[in-house]
This record gives sequence, C-alpha cells and structure tokens, in this order.
Amino acid sequence: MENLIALLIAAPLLGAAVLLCGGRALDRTGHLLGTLLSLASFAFGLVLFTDMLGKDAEERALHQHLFSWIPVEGFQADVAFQLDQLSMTFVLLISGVGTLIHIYSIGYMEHDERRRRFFGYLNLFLAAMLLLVLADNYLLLYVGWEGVGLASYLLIGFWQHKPSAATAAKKAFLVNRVGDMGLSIAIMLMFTTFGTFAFGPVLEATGDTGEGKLTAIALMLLLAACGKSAQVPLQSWLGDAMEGPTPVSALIHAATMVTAGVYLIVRSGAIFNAAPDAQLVVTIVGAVTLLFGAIVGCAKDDIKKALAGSTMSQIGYMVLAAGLGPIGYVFAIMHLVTHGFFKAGLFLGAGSVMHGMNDEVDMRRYGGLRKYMPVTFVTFGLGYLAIIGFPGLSGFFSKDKIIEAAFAKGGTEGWILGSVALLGAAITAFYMTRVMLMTFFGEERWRKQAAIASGAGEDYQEPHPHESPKSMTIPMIILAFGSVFAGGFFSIGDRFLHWLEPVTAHEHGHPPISAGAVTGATVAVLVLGVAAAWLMYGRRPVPAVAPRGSLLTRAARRDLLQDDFNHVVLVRGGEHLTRSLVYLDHSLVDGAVNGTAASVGGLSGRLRRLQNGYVRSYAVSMFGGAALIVAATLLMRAV
Amino acid sequence: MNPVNYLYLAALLFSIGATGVLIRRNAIVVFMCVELMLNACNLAFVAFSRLHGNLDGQIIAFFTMVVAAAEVVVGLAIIVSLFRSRHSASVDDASLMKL
Amino acid sequence: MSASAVHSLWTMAATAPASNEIGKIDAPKIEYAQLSPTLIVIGAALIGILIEAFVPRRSRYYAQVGTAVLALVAAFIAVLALAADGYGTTKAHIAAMGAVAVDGPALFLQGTILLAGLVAIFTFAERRLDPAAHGNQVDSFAAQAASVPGSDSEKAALKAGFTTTEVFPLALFAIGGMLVFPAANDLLTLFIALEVFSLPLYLLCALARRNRLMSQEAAVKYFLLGAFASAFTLFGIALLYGYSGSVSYARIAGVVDGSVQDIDPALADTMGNDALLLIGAALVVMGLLFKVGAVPFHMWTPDVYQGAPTPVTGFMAAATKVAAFGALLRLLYVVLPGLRWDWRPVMWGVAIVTMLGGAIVAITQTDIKRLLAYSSIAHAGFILAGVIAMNPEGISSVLFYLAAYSFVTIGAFAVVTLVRDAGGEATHLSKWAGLGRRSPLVAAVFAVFLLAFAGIPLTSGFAGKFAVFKAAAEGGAGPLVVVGVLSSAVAAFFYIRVIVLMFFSEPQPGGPTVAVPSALTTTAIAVGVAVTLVLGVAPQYFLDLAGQAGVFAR
Amino acid sequence: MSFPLLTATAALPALGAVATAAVPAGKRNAAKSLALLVSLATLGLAVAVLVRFDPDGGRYQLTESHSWIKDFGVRYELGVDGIGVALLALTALLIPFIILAGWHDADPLETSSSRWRPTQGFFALILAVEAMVILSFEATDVFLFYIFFEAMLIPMYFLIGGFGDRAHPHQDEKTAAAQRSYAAVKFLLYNLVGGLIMLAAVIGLYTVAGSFSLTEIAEARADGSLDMATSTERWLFLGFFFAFAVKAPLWPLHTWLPNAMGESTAPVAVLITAVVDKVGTFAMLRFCLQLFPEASKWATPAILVLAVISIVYGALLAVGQRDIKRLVAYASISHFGFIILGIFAMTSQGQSGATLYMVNHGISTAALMLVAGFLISRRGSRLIADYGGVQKTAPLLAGTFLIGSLATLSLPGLAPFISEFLVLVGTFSRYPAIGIIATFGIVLAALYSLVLYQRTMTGPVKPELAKIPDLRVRELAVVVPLIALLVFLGVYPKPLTELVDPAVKHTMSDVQKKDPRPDVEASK
Repeated sequence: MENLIALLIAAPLLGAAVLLCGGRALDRTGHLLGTLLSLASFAFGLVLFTDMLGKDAEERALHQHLFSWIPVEGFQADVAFQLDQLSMTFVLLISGVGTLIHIYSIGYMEHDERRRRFFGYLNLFLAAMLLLVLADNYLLLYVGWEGVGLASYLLIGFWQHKPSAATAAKKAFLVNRVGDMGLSIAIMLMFTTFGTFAFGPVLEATGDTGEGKLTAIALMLLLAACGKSAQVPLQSWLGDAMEGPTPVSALIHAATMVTAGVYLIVRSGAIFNAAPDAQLVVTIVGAVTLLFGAIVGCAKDDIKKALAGSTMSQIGYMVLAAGLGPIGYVFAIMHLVTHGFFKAGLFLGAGSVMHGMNDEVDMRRYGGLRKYMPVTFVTFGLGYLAIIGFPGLSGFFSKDKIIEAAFAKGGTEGWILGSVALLGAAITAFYMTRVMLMTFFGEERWRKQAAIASGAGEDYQEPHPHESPKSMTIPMIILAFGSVFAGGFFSIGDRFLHWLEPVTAHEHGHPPISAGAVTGATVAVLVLGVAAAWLMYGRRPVPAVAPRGSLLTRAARRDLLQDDFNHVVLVRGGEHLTRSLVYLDHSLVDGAVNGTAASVGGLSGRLRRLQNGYVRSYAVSMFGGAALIVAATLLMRAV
Repeated sequence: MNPVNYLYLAALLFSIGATGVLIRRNAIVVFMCVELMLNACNLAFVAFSRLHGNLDGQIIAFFTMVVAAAEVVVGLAIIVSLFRSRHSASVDDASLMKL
Repeated sequence: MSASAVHSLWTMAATAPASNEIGKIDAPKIEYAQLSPTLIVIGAALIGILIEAFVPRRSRYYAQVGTAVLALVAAFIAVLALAADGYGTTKAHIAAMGAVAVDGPALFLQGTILLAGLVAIFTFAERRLDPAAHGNQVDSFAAQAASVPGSDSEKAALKAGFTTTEVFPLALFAIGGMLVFPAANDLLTLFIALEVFSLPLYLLCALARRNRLMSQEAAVKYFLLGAFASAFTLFGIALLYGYSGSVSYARIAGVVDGSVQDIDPALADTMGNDALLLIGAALVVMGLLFKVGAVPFHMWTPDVYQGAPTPVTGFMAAATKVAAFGALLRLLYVVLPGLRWDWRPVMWGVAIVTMLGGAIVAITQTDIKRLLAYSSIAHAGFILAGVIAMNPEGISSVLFYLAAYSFVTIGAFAVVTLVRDAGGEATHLSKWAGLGRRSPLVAAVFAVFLLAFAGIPLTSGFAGKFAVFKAAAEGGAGPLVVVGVLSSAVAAFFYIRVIVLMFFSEPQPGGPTVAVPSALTTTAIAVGVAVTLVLGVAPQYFLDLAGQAGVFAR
Repeated sequence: MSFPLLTATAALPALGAVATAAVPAGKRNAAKSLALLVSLATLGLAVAVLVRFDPDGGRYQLTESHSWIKDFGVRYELGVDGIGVALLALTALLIPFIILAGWHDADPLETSSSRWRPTQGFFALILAVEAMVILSFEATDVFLFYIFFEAMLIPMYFLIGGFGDRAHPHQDEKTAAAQRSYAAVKFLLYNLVGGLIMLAAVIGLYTVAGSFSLTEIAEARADGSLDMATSTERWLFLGFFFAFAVKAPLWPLHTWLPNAMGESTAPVAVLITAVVDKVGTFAMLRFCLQLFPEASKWATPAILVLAVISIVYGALLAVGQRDIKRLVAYASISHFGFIILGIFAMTSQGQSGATLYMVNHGISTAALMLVAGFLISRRGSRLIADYGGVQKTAPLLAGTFLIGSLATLSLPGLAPFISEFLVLVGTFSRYPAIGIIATFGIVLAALYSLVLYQRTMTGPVKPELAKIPDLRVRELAVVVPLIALLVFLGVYPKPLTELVDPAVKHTMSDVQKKDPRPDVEASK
C-alpha cells in the first residue's frame, strides 16, 4: 500500500512535465489531462485513506523509502515519504480542493491562449505541495516548500505581460525566500544538533538537547512559516499575489499553500513544545497577524484583496492555535481544513463575479448582483456565513475551538490572546458582511459607472453580469457543501480530534471561563460585527468612489503602511547600497588595480626621461654606476 | 721613487680622462680622453710590473697600445663619417634617438 | 721575481726562463686543434678581406656569404667534434698555455654563438626585402659607408650598385672575438677578445642603408661608451694584476683564496691591500655588465639597438649577450669565488634594478626595436639572477637561458625586418596595429617570440626563466626570485600590448606591408620558432647538455 | 602498458585544435563540424574515464608517469581522483555545447567589414583551452599543472579579445574594440601576476621538497619525512592560493571577471566561468590543502571571511548591474564564494558540496549564459533596459532562461541546490556565524535572478523585440540537455556524490580534520 504514496506525487508531476514540455499539440486537450491527473492523485489519496481507516490508530502511519538522495559522508538525505494522519488530511485537502479548482479553471481560463501552461503550473503546484506534506525529512520538505513557492511565482505572474503581475510574483518569491532562509538555517541547526533532519529522529531526540538550541530552531521554523503563510512581518506579498488568476488565489493563496506554515509548526510540534519561549512568539505572531489581516480586509475595495486580508487573518488564527501547543494543534489543523473549503469557495465565488463583470475587481463598481448570478450568490453566501462563524456552519466550530483554546492558555496571556481572537472574530464579521453587501446587495453601481466613465472619456464597457458556466459553478457548490457541513462533521464526537491525536497529541485546555460563555461571546461579537457593517454599507448607499476615510482606513488601504516601510527601507535602501557598491567596485577595488598599473606607467614615463639621447649623460650614468659598485663592494667588506 | 706614487699618478690620469669624457662635447676630444684613460692603465701596468718584478705588466702595456691604435682607426672612421654627415663633431648634436 | 709564477701565453716569451739558458726560447705550446673553431672563423675573416681585395664586385656577395657560412658551419662542426671528444667534460683543460679554456661552458657557448652567428649571417645576406635600387638587389647595409648621407656620392654609389660586403668579414671577426671571450682564461685574453669583437660591431652599427644619421649616431654612441667601458675594464685588470702579480685566472683565484704558496714580499704587500682587489674586480665586472646591458650600464642599449641595421641589432643582442655572460660567469665562478660575499650583494642590487628597470621603462616605449632593447635589459637581469646562484645549476641554467634567448632574439629582429613601409622598416609601434589581420602568419610568429620573451609556459622563455629562478632559489636568492616574477609580470604587460596591437587593433590606412623574405630570413625565423618551441616543450636534452657543460676547467 | 586514456583525453582536443586551425579559410563549416566532432569524441573519452574509474579504488587512478624534464625534477604524471574525474567530465561535457552555441559567433561580419574574426581560430582556440584545462585537472605533478594553468591564458586571451560584440547597437565599433582589448589584457595580466607569484612558490616548493610530485610530497608530509618550517609553509601556501584566488576569483581579486565575461561572446564567457575558473577552485582543493595542510588551516579564518564577502558582495553587485553578462559574472563571483567557503570549511559536507558546486555551477551558468547569449544575439544588446516582454514573442527562450535563473538561485529540485546546501551545512556546522551570513546569499540570489528575468522577459513587448524568433533547433540542442542534466542531478545526484566522496575523505585526512559531531552525540 505504501508504494501508492509516490504515485500521489507522481501523477501531477507527470502532468506538469507533459503539459509544460509537450508543446502546442496539447493545447486543446492539455487541461483535461491536467484535471484527470489531479483527480487520479485524489483517487489514490482516497484509496490510501480508506486503507488507513481500516487500521488501528497507532499503526496508520505509512512509510516509503524511494532512494537515497544525497549520500555524503556524515550527511544522509533520502527521498522518502511518510503518510500519517496529518499528512493524509492535507493530501485529501490538497488533491480534493485542487481537483475542484482544476475543474473550475477549465471554464475560467477557457479564453486564455496559454491555458495548457496554466494547467501545467497547477499540476506542478499539486506535486510540490504533496511533496511538502509527504516528505519524511525537513530537507525534502524544503524541496516541496520551494516547489510550491515556484509554482506560486509562476501562477501569480501568469499574466506576465502585466508589469504589476510580474512584480507581484517576484515580490512573493523574494519575501518567501527570506522565510526559506529561516528554514534552511533551521535544518542546518538540526543537523549540527541531532546529526540528522529526518522527522522521526529529530522529533524524538528533542529531549536530548538544551532549550536554547530548540528555541533557535523553533524560531527559524517560525520565520519560514511566516514567509509561506504570510504572517507578520513577512505578510506583504499576499495582497499583491492577487494579481494571479483567481483559481490560483483560491487554491494556493487561500486553501493550501499559505497554510504550509501551519503544517510546519504542527509537524514540528515536539520542538515547539520543548521551547515555550518560541511558542509565545508564535502566538504573538498569530495574534498580531489575525488583527492585521482583519483590519486590512476592512479597508480594501478590491474584492480579492479584501479576501486576501481575510486569509491572512484566518491563518493568523491557525498560527495562534498552533502556538498554543498540544491544546491547539488539532484545532489549528481543523480550522485549516474548514478554511480551505470556505475560503476556496469564496475566492471561486469572487472569480465567478469577476468573470461576469469583465474582470472588474473593485467592489464599489459592483452591487445588487444577487439576481444576476444566483448560484454564485448562494455559494458565496454560505461561505460567508461559514467564515464569520455562523453557528452550525464549519467556521463556527473550528474558530470557536481556537478562541476557547486561546483563553485556555491561562494567565494574562490567555486573556489577551482570547480577547484578540474574539476581537478578530468581530472584525471578520464586519469585513465579510461588507464584502457581501457591496457585492450582492444595494444598488447596481456598475450601471452608473458606465455613465461616469463615458463622461470622463474613459474606456469602460458596461458589464453584462451573468452566471458562470457549469464547470465553474459545480466546484463552487461542492465547496459550499464543505463550508456548511465539514465543521460539524469534524466536531461531533470529536472525530477530527481522535483522528489527529496520535500524530499531534492533544491536551484538553481548561479556559478560565466556561466553554459555553466563550461560545456566547463569539456569537455576540459576530452579531455586533454584522450589525456594524450593515449600518455602514447596508442601510445607506455605497459611494462609487472611495471616500477619503479616517487615518486608520487610509493606512489600512496601504496595508498599514507596511509596504511603504518596505519600499523606503528595503527597496530604496537596497538600491542605494547596490549603487554605491557598484561605484566602489569600480573606483576602489578596480581602481586600486588600475591605479597600480597607472603608477607603474607613470614611473616608466619618468624613468624614460633619463634616456635623454646625450652620450655624455649615459657616460655619467656609467661612471656613477661604476662608482656605486666600487663603493658598495668596499662597503660590503667594511661591514 | 716609490712605485706607489706612479699608481697615484695613474689613478689621477684615469680620473682626468674620465672627467674629460663626461664634460667635453667634441667627439674627438672625448675619444682622446678615453685614450688618456687607457694610457693611465698602461702606467699602472708598468708600475705594477716594476713592483712585482715581473714583466707581464709591461707586455700588457704593449698590447694596450695596439688595442688603442685599433680603436683609433675604428673610432676616427666613425667620428669622421658622423662629422661629414652633420658638419659637427659635437656629441650633443647626435641625439636623434632618446626616450 | 718568482721562478714558478704561472705565466701566460702572452708573457711567456718575455719572461726569462728559470733555467737561465739565455738564447734558448721555448716555442709556445699551442693546441691548434682545440682552438680550431676560433681559428677557422678568424681565418675565414681574413679570407673575406682578401675577397674584398681581389674578387670582382659582382661575385663578392656570393663569395663572402659562402665563405662566412662555410666557416661558421665548419667551426660549429669543430666544436661538436671537440665536445664529442670529451673536451667539454672529462678532457676539459686550459689550452694555449693558460690563455684559453677548452671546457664545457666554453664549448657550449661557442656552439651557441656559432649557430646564432650563422642565423644572423642569413639575415645579413637577405636581399629581397628592400626594393631593388637601379635594378640591383640590395641588403640592409649602406651602399658605400664613406659617402655622406644624401650626397651625390651616395646616389652614385647606389646607382653603381655598390654594396658593403665587408659586413661579412666584420661579422666573422666579431664572432671570432666572441668565441674567445667566454673561453678567455686570463685577463689580457679577455681584454683583447673584448676589443676584437667590439670594434667590428661598432662599425657594423654604422652601416645601415636607411636612417643613416641614426645609424651613425648609434655607432658613435656605442663606440664612445664602449671605449669608455673598456678603459674601466682595463684599469680593473691593472689593479687585479697589481694585486696578484698576474693576469692568469688560476693565479688570481689562488691569491684571492690564499692557496698560493710562493709569496714574495711584493706580493705579500699587494695582497694585503684589499682595495686593489675589490676595486679591480668591481671595474672588470662593470665592463662585462656594460656588455650585457645591465642597469646602470645599459643606456647605450636602446639607442644602439634602434639605430643599428636590424640584422646587426639581432646579432648583437643575441651573440654579444651570450659571449659577455659567458665571460662574466667564468670570471665570477673561476676567479672570484673567494670574493663571493663581497660581490654577491652588489650583484643582487644590479640584478634587481636591471630586472625592474628594464621592465618598467619598456612599458612606455613606442618603437619596436627600443622595446626589444629594454626587453633585453630585463632579460639580462633574469640571467644575472642565475649567475648569482653560485651553484652548478646556476651555470647550466644560465647556459640554457642564453641558448634559448639568443634564437628568440634573432628571430624577433628578423621579423622586424619584414614589416616595412616606404621609409624602410616600420618600427613605430602604431604601424604594427592590425598586423595580425594583414598577415596572420607573421604576426603569429612574432607573438610566439613575444610569449617566449614573456616566459609563458611551453616556450623556451619559460623553461629558461624557470631554470634560472630555480637555481637562484636553490642558491638562497629567494627574494630575487620574487622580484624576478614581479618584473616578469610588468614585462608581460608590454609584450601583451604588442600582441593586442597586432591582433585586436584596426589596421591603419597606409600602414606597412609585410615583405616576403627569401629563404635566408625565412630560415632564420623558422629556426627561431623551432628552437623556441622545442626548448619549451622538450628541453630535457638541452638541459642535459647544459648540465654536462656546466663545469669550468680551472 | 595500458592505453594512456588520460593523455588521450587531452591529446585529442589538442590535435583537434591544430587540425581545425589548418582547415582552409574558405571551409568554415568544415572547421566547425570538425571541432564539434572532436569535442564529442573527447566527451566519449571522458565517459570512458568515468567508466574505468573506480570510486572505491586507490586515490589516484589511471595514472601515467613518464620522465619529462629531469633537470627540473618534472615528470609527466597524470592521475585522477573523484574530484578530478568529475571536473574532467564537466569540461568534456560543456565544450560541445559551447561550440554548438558559438556556431555563428565567429562568422565574418557583413555589417562592419573592418572586424576580423577568423572562424577556424575561434574553434581551434576553444579546443586548445579544453586540452589545457583537462590536463590541469589530470596533472599530479605541480610543475606540470602550473604549465597548463598558465598556458591556457593565451588561447583564452585571444578568445576574449578577438571575438566579442558591441555592448549595444549605439556603441561604436571603436569603443567596443577598446573595451574588448581592455578586458582581454586585464584578464591576462591579473592571471599572469597570480601565476607568476605562484611560480615563485612552485620554485620555493621545489627547493624545500626536492620534488614536484604531488603524491610524493603529500606522502612525505604525511609521514613526517618532509618537515617545512611554519613560515615557509605559509609563504608557499599564500603564493599558491593567490594564483588560485585570482583565477577563482575571490574578492577583492575579482574585477577582471565582469570585464572578461561582459566583453566576450556568451560561449566564451561560459568557457571562462564554467570551465577555466574551475581550475582555480579545483587547485585550492587539490594543491593548497594537500601540500600545505597546516598553512591552510592557519589561513582558513581569513579565507572564509573573504569568501563570505564574495558571496554577499557579488550578489549585491549583480543586483546593481545594467548589463546581462556582467550580472551573470557577478553572480558567478558570489557562487565562487560558496565554493571556496565549502573547501575551507574543512568538513566533509563542505568539500563534497564545493566539488558538486563546481560541477553544478558549470552546468547552470552554461544554461543561463548561453540562453542569454541567444537572446543578446537577437537584439544586439547586452543592456537589460533594452529588453522586455520576450516571453510573449519567444516563450521557449523565456522559459529556458527562467530555468537557468532558477538554477542560479539554487532552487531545490535543480542540481545547484544540493551543492549549495551542502556547502552551507558544512560551513554552518563548524562556523555558524559565517554559515548564517552566507545564507543571506540565497535571498540575494533570488533578487538578482528574478529581477533579471522580470526586466527582460515580462511586461509589455518592446517594439524591437516584436519579431524575434524563438529558440532554433541548434539552440534547443544546446539548452535542453543542459536543463535535463540540471534536473537529473538535482533529483539523483548519487552518481556524483559517490564519485566525489572518497576523494573528499582523502582530503579530510590530509588536513587531519574530522567533522564536528552533532551535539546530541557529543553530549552522550
């Protein structure tokens, strides 16, 4: 059975290879091949899953050793896979959602002449992501880690002719590289500490070394997670990443890749558990990000960027949960899965809206779309309810548990973290309601827009909103099902908890206030948030042009000035640095050499003048030389 | 008379000759200074010959004279041809090649 | 007066024999066979003079060239025969009653000089390069040296088709002197040989067909400075004679290291006077340094190299250097080893300034002949580093270097004769621009010579340089080696500059043409290239030869 | 006596060079085909060496030994260890691609008739360089090595100075020629100075050791029969290292590389950085560490600092470049920093990594640079600013360029990642701080690679580029195998590591260093 594991990766990898190398001949059928292979991967996953269910909880982990990858004296890296419950969860999420999005993309990318390549990239992403979650050692995980980064780069920049897309892609890769640096340092630390970087030996040996080393490793892992999962301070790339086609945003930048950081932390639980200081930092990062993302999400008028803020914020929840240690791991993953459903659904919905609106992304140019695209409206609406944590829907279960666990951290920290999580829930409700209202309700501002634009002489085609084709709506419907039922399914009878417990371990947290009170509070803030949003965007018309807004709003629109900081300090500073180095290289390093050459040349020119053509001066030179030689010889004797 | 004094004289003549080479412009005079130096050497040879009581030095002096004569032949030929081309025997005028 | 004093060939007759048999004179014992190389060459030179006198003008050229070539080949065969007979190794001894050594270094250097001379004679005899004047093929030498440049008599001489065929006997005389120079075993022989090879060279310098003013100037400069240097040498000889009471190398060496038994009071007196020895030695060495062109006695080199007819320059640069270094080696290794602690530091200084001075000043030269002159100065410095080594490797490495260097030099100057414009040879560097494009073969050959000068591996220049540096390092002159490699780096710059010019620069409009030489110059160049490559890739045989030859007879 | 395989690998291209040069001027294509055939045959011989070489056998294999210049104590001694075999194979592998990529680089120019580019000469020189480089990988005699180390400068010099192109269409031919010859002279002088200083050290070594044989000296050093004074060893080490550091090149001796690579044609630039420069790092590993182990250890801190400076400095300067080729050159400087870092970290991982790095860097730079060359040949400009939107008109070119860039930034899955990571791990385990600083290099590498890709390939299509053709068959034949190799060695580097590992063990024992043990084991 374990031999199937490699096939999970091999199927999409094959797809990527065939589609990218295959050439024009595959232009007409390539997308189907890609989808099929993705589906095959999902099928293999299901087979493995049913097989796993048939075993005892402790014996479910499978292991496959493919070949020895880098055998160097004192350093062994293998290409080997490990499929346990945690990996299985991800495999199903990735291949499942991935397949849906493949299907969706068939319709979404129909008119793009480079569709074959798009599917190639998607397959490449699936392969890399599966490798990431299936690797049995950190180095191989690193390969998957960078692989998804590459796929993300390629897909964000898919429309390369747009400079903004190319820039965004590069930015995403670069920011991720900073995180990757953390991961590689972490691996190097593991190697020097444990002599290996395979999951098993490392995680078992955490007791054998000091907390300092472990804290260092954990912090480096966190840096990596921050990069990949767009956590503060490495979050800046995610908003720009929305330049990519919307299915990409749904799959990579919402459901799967960005959650890799959470996977990494949960996978390395044993290290974090032994490094409480690092765990504290993890929770802080999570808490800060969940507020940051939420605030940014409130201010964005671009529907995808608003959703991106939301993604950041939701992953903040997961990181927060993961930072809580064994009381939070399971919930982090559970929220990850449910989030995968509803966020993917939301993005697909957004894509569907854009598809019907001439690729317009500004929500201020939407409005009242519910009657034109009913399926989109319903599925989007269900996703919306799930994300804000409407009782009974997926998000409610998973988020509630995280808030509970945050309180259960205990002490002041617990209170602070819990309150932040609650506040985040309120803001989530606010901004998601805002998105919902601006898009599907209210007056049809896009009609007015046409008049304004023609008045201003702008080239604006009035959109004809329409529902998307089946290939797009069916995935949305399936995801909506997930958004609605997954949470309940997981939570009732603690199914998910029992499933994952053998891998991540679990402790029951004991919040200082009763679980019921937490739930009550969650629901209360939810209502508050929704109400506030309705007051601002539902009751009165939305201006077609964004008002100036408060200082906070303006800052939030610019990602809380984080980009400006990056620009001024890193980009400008870097430019100055490189420019001055280029100058120095020329004038100083090269100049020293050229200067030496020039001074020898100058010396030559001066010595040359001694050769003045007069015999008598030559004779003087000889006479002087003779005198010198005689004197020196005599002097030698004297000395 | 102490033969060493002849040596001093030889050294003096040699120095006078050398100085002449360094300061005189006329090629002929310069060449004569060189001859003076050769003759200073001759004096030294003869003096040493006397000092050591063997005849080697005196014989060498004869050879030197022959060599000097040969040099005169060659030297004058060159200097005369230079003079005829340039109408000047100044060595300072002959400085086409330099640097 | 000492009865058992070592007497030389020169003074034997004048010294009363110990037996007091007045009226009976011992005939000097001369080993004619062992001196045959020199005798052949000198004899041929004399025949050359007779040819000038008696052979009709038309046939003189052929008669002279034939005589010279035959003589040089015969002399070379004689050298080979002597070497095969073991005179270079086991039978090495002092011949001609102590005047001339017949030993390894002497034979090796004589062989080198003869070959170099032969190749040089080829370039002397070249008559294809200059356009024919009035239907007569002409060579590089003035039609009539006595005619004033630009005068009617010159034109008449040109018209009459005169040629200075005297150059061949002159060259043979010079070669004859050079053959004796490194073999000289007493100071008087040394001095006579010096003059015998210098005087013809002074004349040869004055004989250029083009740029006669420069040629005459070069001759005057060379002559005056050479005579000046000779005077110093002679004074040094006088002082050494005064110190030791003899001009024989063996005798002086014995007196210097105190191994002489028969010390009379006069000798004891002068032996006590170190100043005589030191000043004398310094002045003799100075004379030789002048001939090799070491700084600060080098200043004649660029001017003379530039002004002299190019074949003569090549001949001088190669053969004079070989002869002079041979003499220097013998002087330092045979006569003055007991003084090494005195002269080595001084020679260090000279070697360093010579290497650096030659290399640095060469950088800014704009005339190819002057450039090669400075290059030869720098090379003199490298060879000096080997001389200073004071070990057997030092001798053999210098011998090898000289052999390698002389052929490269003649070849390089032969190439210079090929590049011509209306005014004769185009020696200004700017005219060499783009030569690689116009005639790739000539440029490539010249590049090979330049690379050999620069000491790039797989050329003879590298093998030679490596040999002398290795000897120097083993002789404890490590810092000299470092200075040597640094100046090699500087030197590399100007060799490379010429290559850049030839290959990477655009040819100038109206630039020079490359003349197609006859077989003579072609042979000279081909020999140069062949020796350069063979000594670069497979030098072992020649190193063996030099190694075997590296022992002086005392 | 068995067939002298190692001699054959060098003799074949050497003879090929002569034969190619001798092809009559009119038959350019014959010369090209001949050169290509010879290079392929050489590759065949290299494969034979690979097959005959037994990684677990003796240290030096396929040895040949003949007397050469007895007086200098020089023998013609060849032999290869795993490292030598790997680099030999790399060289033999790259040359056919270089020849193929430079197929038209030496054709006579139609536009400016005053430039002269002898076609036969170009290919003959490339083969000559190949022969010399191969011999320097095979030589186990210090002198023999030195000879080819120096001699290869001359053909390289002509390749750089004789065959470059204008930097951009607005540059006049005269300026271009001046820059070319400046670059060639700079290359030669830098390397010659390094080589001459090494010559002094070579001579010094002989006076101390009395032999040039690497194996003899190393044995004598190991069993204590050859005792060098500490200061002597250090001076000699510095003499050798200086030459290799110029060749490698190591900061601050690097400034010749951007000029040389910038002004030469892309295939020649590849020849410089992927083949010739490797001799420098190879020689550090083989000669510096084996002959002077103590001095190597003494100099390690300083060298590591210089290497790290190279890494960061090279990368930062690459970011600031406006010329594609110069950018790649500075990137190479950064990469050479990694190689030197790995060599002197004195750990198994570091040295294995460094060796792999040499091979991988050769392939990846070749891929990137050759594609860049194809791009440059289409527009006639090296300036990044002259490009934009190429992916639209020439997607294959853009795609392969991207893969080359990704290899340059050491993306996992491609070969360079493995070597870079090994170097980093190897360094980190002994010098954590230096390891971490070096890690910044990976971020900067991403920066310059992706910025280059973005500026040239993405965005709106420049009008001048609207009609450029995509990669042709010949060009694909160059690029695709290289990329395939990058992927293969990235996924399955075992053949290479098995080749290199035993050699690294030998080197580690030469310097008498053991890998640091992991904390966990150490504490037990």
